Amino acid sequence: MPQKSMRDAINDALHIEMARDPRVIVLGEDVSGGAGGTSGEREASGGIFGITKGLLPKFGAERVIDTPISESAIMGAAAGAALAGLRPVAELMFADFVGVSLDQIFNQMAKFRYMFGGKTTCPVVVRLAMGAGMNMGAQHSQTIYPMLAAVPGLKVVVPSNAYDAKGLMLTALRDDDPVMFFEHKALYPRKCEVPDGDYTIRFGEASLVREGEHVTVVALARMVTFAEKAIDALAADGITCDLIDPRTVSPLDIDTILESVENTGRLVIADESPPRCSIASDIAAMVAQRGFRSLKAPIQMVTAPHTPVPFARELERAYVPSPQRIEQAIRLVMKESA
Amino acid sequence: MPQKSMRDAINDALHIEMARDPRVIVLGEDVSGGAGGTSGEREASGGIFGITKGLLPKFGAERVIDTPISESAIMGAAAGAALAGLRPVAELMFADFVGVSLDQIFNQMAKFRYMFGGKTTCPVVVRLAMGAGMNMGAQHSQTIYPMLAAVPGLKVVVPSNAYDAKGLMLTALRDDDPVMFFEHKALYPRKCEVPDGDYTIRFGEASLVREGEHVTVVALARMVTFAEKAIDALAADGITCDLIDPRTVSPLDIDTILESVENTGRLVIADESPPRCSIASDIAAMVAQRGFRSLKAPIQMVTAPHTPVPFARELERAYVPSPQRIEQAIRLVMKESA
Amino acid sequence: MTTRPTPITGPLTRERLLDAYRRMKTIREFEERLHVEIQTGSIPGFTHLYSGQEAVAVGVCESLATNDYIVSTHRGHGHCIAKGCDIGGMMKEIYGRADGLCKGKGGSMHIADFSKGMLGANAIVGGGPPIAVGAAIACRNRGDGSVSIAFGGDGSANQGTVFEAMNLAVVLKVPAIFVYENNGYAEHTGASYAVGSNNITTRSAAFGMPAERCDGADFFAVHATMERALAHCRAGHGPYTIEAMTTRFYGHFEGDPQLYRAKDEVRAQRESMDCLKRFAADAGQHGISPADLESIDSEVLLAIDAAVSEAREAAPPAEADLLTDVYVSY
Amino acid sequence: MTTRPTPITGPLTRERLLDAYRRMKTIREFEERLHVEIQTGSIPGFTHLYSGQEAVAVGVCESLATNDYIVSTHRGHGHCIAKGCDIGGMMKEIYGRADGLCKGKGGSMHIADFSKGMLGANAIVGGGPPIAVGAAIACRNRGDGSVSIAFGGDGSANQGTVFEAMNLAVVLKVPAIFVYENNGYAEHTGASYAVGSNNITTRSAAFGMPAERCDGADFFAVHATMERALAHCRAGHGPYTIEAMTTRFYGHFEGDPQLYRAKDEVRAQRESMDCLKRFAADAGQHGISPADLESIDSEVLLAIDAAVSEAREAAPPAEADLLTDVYVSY
Ligand SMILES: Cc1ncc(C[n+]2csc(CCOP(=O)(O)OP(=O)(O)O)c2C)c(N)n1
Ligand SMILES: Cc1ncc(C[n+]2csc(CCOP(=O)(O)OP(=O)(O)O)c2C)c(N)n1
Ligand SMILES: [Mg+2]
Ligand SMILES: [Mg+2]
Repeated sequence: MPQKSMRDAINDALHIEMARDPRVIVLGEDVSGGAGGTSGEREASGGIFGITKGLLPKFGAERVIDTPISESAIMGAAAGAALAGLRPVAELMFADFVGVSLDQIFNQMAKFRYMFGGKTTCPVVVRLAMGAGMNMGAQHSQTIYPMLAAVPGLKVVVPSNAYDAKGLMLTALRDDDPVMFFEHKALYPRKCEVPDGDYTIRFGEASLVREGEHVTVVALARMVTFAEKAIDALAADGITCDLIDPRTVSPLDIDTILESVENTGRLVIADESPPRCSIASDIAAMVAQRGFRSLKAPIQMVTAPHTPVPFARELERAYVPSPQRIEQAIRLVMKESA
Repeated sequence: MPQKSMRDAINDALHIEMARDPRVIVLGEDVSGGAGGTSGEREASGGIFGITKGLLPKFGAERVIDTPISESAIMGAAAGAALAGLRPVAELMFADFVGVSLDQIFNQMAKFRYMFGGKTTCPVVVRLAMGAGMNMGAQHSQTIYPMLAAVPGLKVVVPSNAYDAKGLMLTALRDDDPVMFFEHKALYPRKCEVPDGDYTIRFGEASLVREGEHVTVVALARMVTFAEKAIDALAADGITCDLIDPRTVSPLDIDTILESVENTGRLVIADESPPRCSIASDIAAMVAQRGFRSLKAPIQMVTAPHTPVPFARELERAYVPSPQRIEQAIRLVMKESA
Repeated sequence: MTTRPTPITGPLTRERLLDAYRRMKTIREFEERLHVEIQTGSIPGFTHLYSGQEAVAVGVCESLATNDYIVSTHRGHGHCIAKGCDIGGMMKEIYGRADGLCKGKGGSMHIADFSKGMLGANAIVGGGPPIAVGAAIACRNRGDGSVSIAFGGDGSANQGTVFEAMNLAVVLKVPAIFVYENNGYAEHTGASYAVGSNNITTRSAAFGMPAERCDGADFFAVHATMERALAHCRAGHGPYTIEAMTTRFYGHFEGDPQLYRAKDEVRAQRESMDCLKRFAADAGQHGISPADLESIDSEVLLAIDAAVSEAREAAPPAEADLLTDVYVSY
Repeated sequence: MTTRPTPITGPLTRERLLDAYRRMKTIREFEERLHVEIQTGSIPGFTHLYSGQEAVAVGVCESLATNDYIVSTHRGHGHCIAKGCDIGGMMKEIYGRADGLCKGKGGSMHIADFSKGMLGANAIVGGGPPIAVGAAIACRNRGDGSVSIAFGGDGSANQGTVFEAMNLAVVLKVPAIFVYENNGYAEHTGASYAVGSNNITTRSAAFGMPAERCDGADFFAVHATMERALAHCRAGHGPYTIEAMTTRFYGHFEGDPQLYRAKDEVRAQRESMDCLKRFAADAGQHGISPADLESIDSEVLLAIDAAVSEAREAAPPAEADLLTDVYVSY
């Protein structure tokens, strides 16, 4: 099977679905780029992260739509086009830009189906690049998926690798609800085996990345690899873990987590977001309610601190939860239940 | 002591502080009202909920500023005025309008102090009217405080009664960080004893509304009264509860909650928001991490469902957590730890 | 009232005019009746009445087809009726009934009827225009000459989302028509204060589209302006703006004491700016007699009566409906 | 470089001109040097260079006092230097050092210096103008004639927040000056595409304020325009817009292959639109000799050298700083 980066895997999915379904359109800033430029090159960009490369030449400017810097209008236009029968993919570029476009996401597309009594759906995929680690500063580094997972009516996808990203994107493109598709910037170049063809991954099905006996580790997006490192480091001491990657946080496959906790009795959650009202706290709360009897030790959450993302390398490194911190948390739950 | 509604109590606080500190200004849509009207009446409104009544006649149009319907500009102007030495109170009207103004709240005012290395503060109070119960529909009924409690740099206040609202507002007005002040619409007319003078209530200090032995109940805003009803109903069966009203959710007085759980061993949290990434889950998670050993039963969260707020009376009534549901949850934790 | 499978063109025939009058009168009576019913406390929530602005909704929608879209506002009843929504289903929605147009989940501020090209009212000021531009992208891509209309008030013309929508429509050259109903007020604040330029038309023009002001109390004026807008848009020349000068006969929402308004303003406007009176005055020229209008009037009143009594009697949603029409499990 | 306690007025003296040249040259060399340093990988994050636009920042800020505010953008180094920020502190901030202007927590896109009236760069396009309007409210209320300036690009002129800010400034009649630096591009998209009207000036005018276009490569033209803007604002007549036509000599951010730009565009513009060359050509008329400029040039180069080597050597923040300057406990 070919090795592909997450960047190419998502691009693959867009190519496949745009070829299959003429209702799919893509819109956003510089999704092709070059409009109004002096070189005449019409695909001068293909998306600031290169995810929409090759779409304009193949599908034309009616379906691959460069927009002004107007995120509310982009999100709103996606919502309106969906009501009128299209299936838009709207690129928000940095997830942080939800600030200038939240209304169309959380008051409009999220609520249409319910508010209008089920008489319409709103099949929009919003693509959001997220995450710290590249020293992009406080306004370009956030992982705001908890904010959107809190919103009824939205589905929220947080892939951790190229294979999942492609399958989840194809599912997103065929889903009738608005889907927030979070792409961690640090994962774009990471490669794994990804089939060329069409395949889907169901929302709400976690992936069991590692199997073990002692601790259940739940990790999201970039934290999955970090958790793997932590788990590898523990093997020498005979500590083995289930590593669960929920892949989608709304819906959330809480059953897989609960089953694992039933076996291990111990839970560590690793999440790049700040701690308050986070996915880490969300999962911890569900387990404290529904899996309480299985727990042998306090739940440990490994998160970013309750601070904005700092710029300097040294500070940002300290901000992002590290494999070491995950490892320590695992050791701690082992100790506390010894 | 005089009986005052929460509406009047907050209005009181604004009057007191504007008289005391000339740097305080108020801005928002119809905070006075009547500008550009044909009657010549310059205070035609005093705020759509009447909270800013009497300020314009007393403090003038330079300090009580009616704005166009431009929430991003309102929030941004408040942030900028704060950087330039004023202490603005910005009315967002319905909390739901955070959708059209989030950037200035979460990327700007929340981050200035940190991002600029502590070289400035950003003393803004944003007032947000929230909550279901008045059949105002999906876009005018939300309780979005979890979304903002998740944001590092913001303080988040959620008063449950007139007395607290006044003291917390005076604290908010003197705090150097941006404060999100959530006012539940259903509580505006509710009265209690409120002194006329100046007093403050510290952020991060919960109020112990009831004392009991068996269960710790944490409730916010309108849910406090509902929890009181539930607790009263249980007295006949000899079940008594600590009822804790955190009053501010960021900072959160987790210590008071942990202490109570240490005594009772049982926790029920009542919160009007939908369940995911909520304050209910946030508190549950903290207790599952830090108070685990005290717990005798699974934590129960009583929340709204994961749906938009419906319009019809019958549906909205079913949506809002009821005293009955809180009572059932308390009975459940009692049973599960019997 | 029905919607038309294809747009009408050509002269305003007697039949079309009678239909337009019926729609305007239906809106008026719908709202006047709501004004009364609301006092009884039987209608949940808060309601914004469209009385006084009927000629705008009907003048704009008169010739539209089902596949032309409209996106509406918090003050949306008139737009719905003009676009052909069933008044029975609307009334039930406003009462919060199970077989309201949105099953009672939306309410007055969230009526939609996709079968009529009515893409929804919106309780967020400025929420609609970006959505209308999205629908206009769909119209453009279909290439069938259909158009998408964004209704908004003078107050909405200060919301950033609206400006973005206008610029995007110009850039993408999509068939979007921005209809600003300038009724002089946004809540309790006058447009002369809040619209800094005191002119919405010139703003739209500066975004790069043709923009016209018209008399919103005159059905014929609105209609003629709309014909020009439609010709422009259906020919693929991009968006258009109409600013209709109008008034509302009631407060911002029901219960508004209107302290911002001069004492006699509404009474005077009910004389000088009543589109129904104006229409009746002009009707003779089009071969329409007072008796023609009267017979419509009585039919309309009966229809509204029926809608209200049916809505009153209708069943509320079942509690189980709380969890339908949305993804809930987790 | 310093800021002035009070604004300067009157003719552009030789001394003022030499200072303006020094600022422009400092910006140019700061950016050219960063362009080099970035290749070495020693600068974290991504950086947007201001080379080519110097005459705008300096023309706008030349006569401002410390209590006049500016609010900047992602491409903000030039604005900082023009407003008098210390280049040592800036360079350290860009390197992420503990004694950078924001302790290394902000970075290139978030430099601020409140002691100089520089209220912060902003990585959100359109984030700044509402903030500048807020500062302008403070200016208005102080009544000391101070003004507040919002810098923005052509791309920012499509963001709804910016339109709202302009309207609000008109409504409140506050001394805000909106400076649009039209460098022809927003990222990889041309202004001729994304600004539907292809003219920012007319848009601003339609919001109800005076608005002028000027040649952004000509310090004297920018300065003269700014003098008119300042006279208007300081006199209490409300906001003003300046659209300065300019260009950037580098890509959108460092690393941009600029496929959207014609092959020779930058080379040609470095000839025809270089504000330093233009200034030098005109300098003789003002009694400034080539030698005067050369001596400034060498001083500037030394200063930049010093700033870079100090920044390189400077200590990074301590890990404990992660949790300071913000409310964290819970
Ligand atoms: C984003 C937002 N801000 C404020 C409001 C509150 N609000 C509802 S209607 C309204 C006035 C709207 O004025 P206009 O657009 O002129 O419409 P009109 O009510 O006159 O029909 C306001 C401020 C809202 N619903 N949404
Ligand atoms: C709200 C928002 N949208 C998009 C971006 C990404 N972005 C950064 S700079 C830029 C282009 C800005 O263009 P312009 O305003 O012309 O400024 P210039 O870069 O030309 O100085 C874009 C789209 C952003 N930072 N913020
Ligand atoms: Mg109006
Ligand atoms: Mg530009």
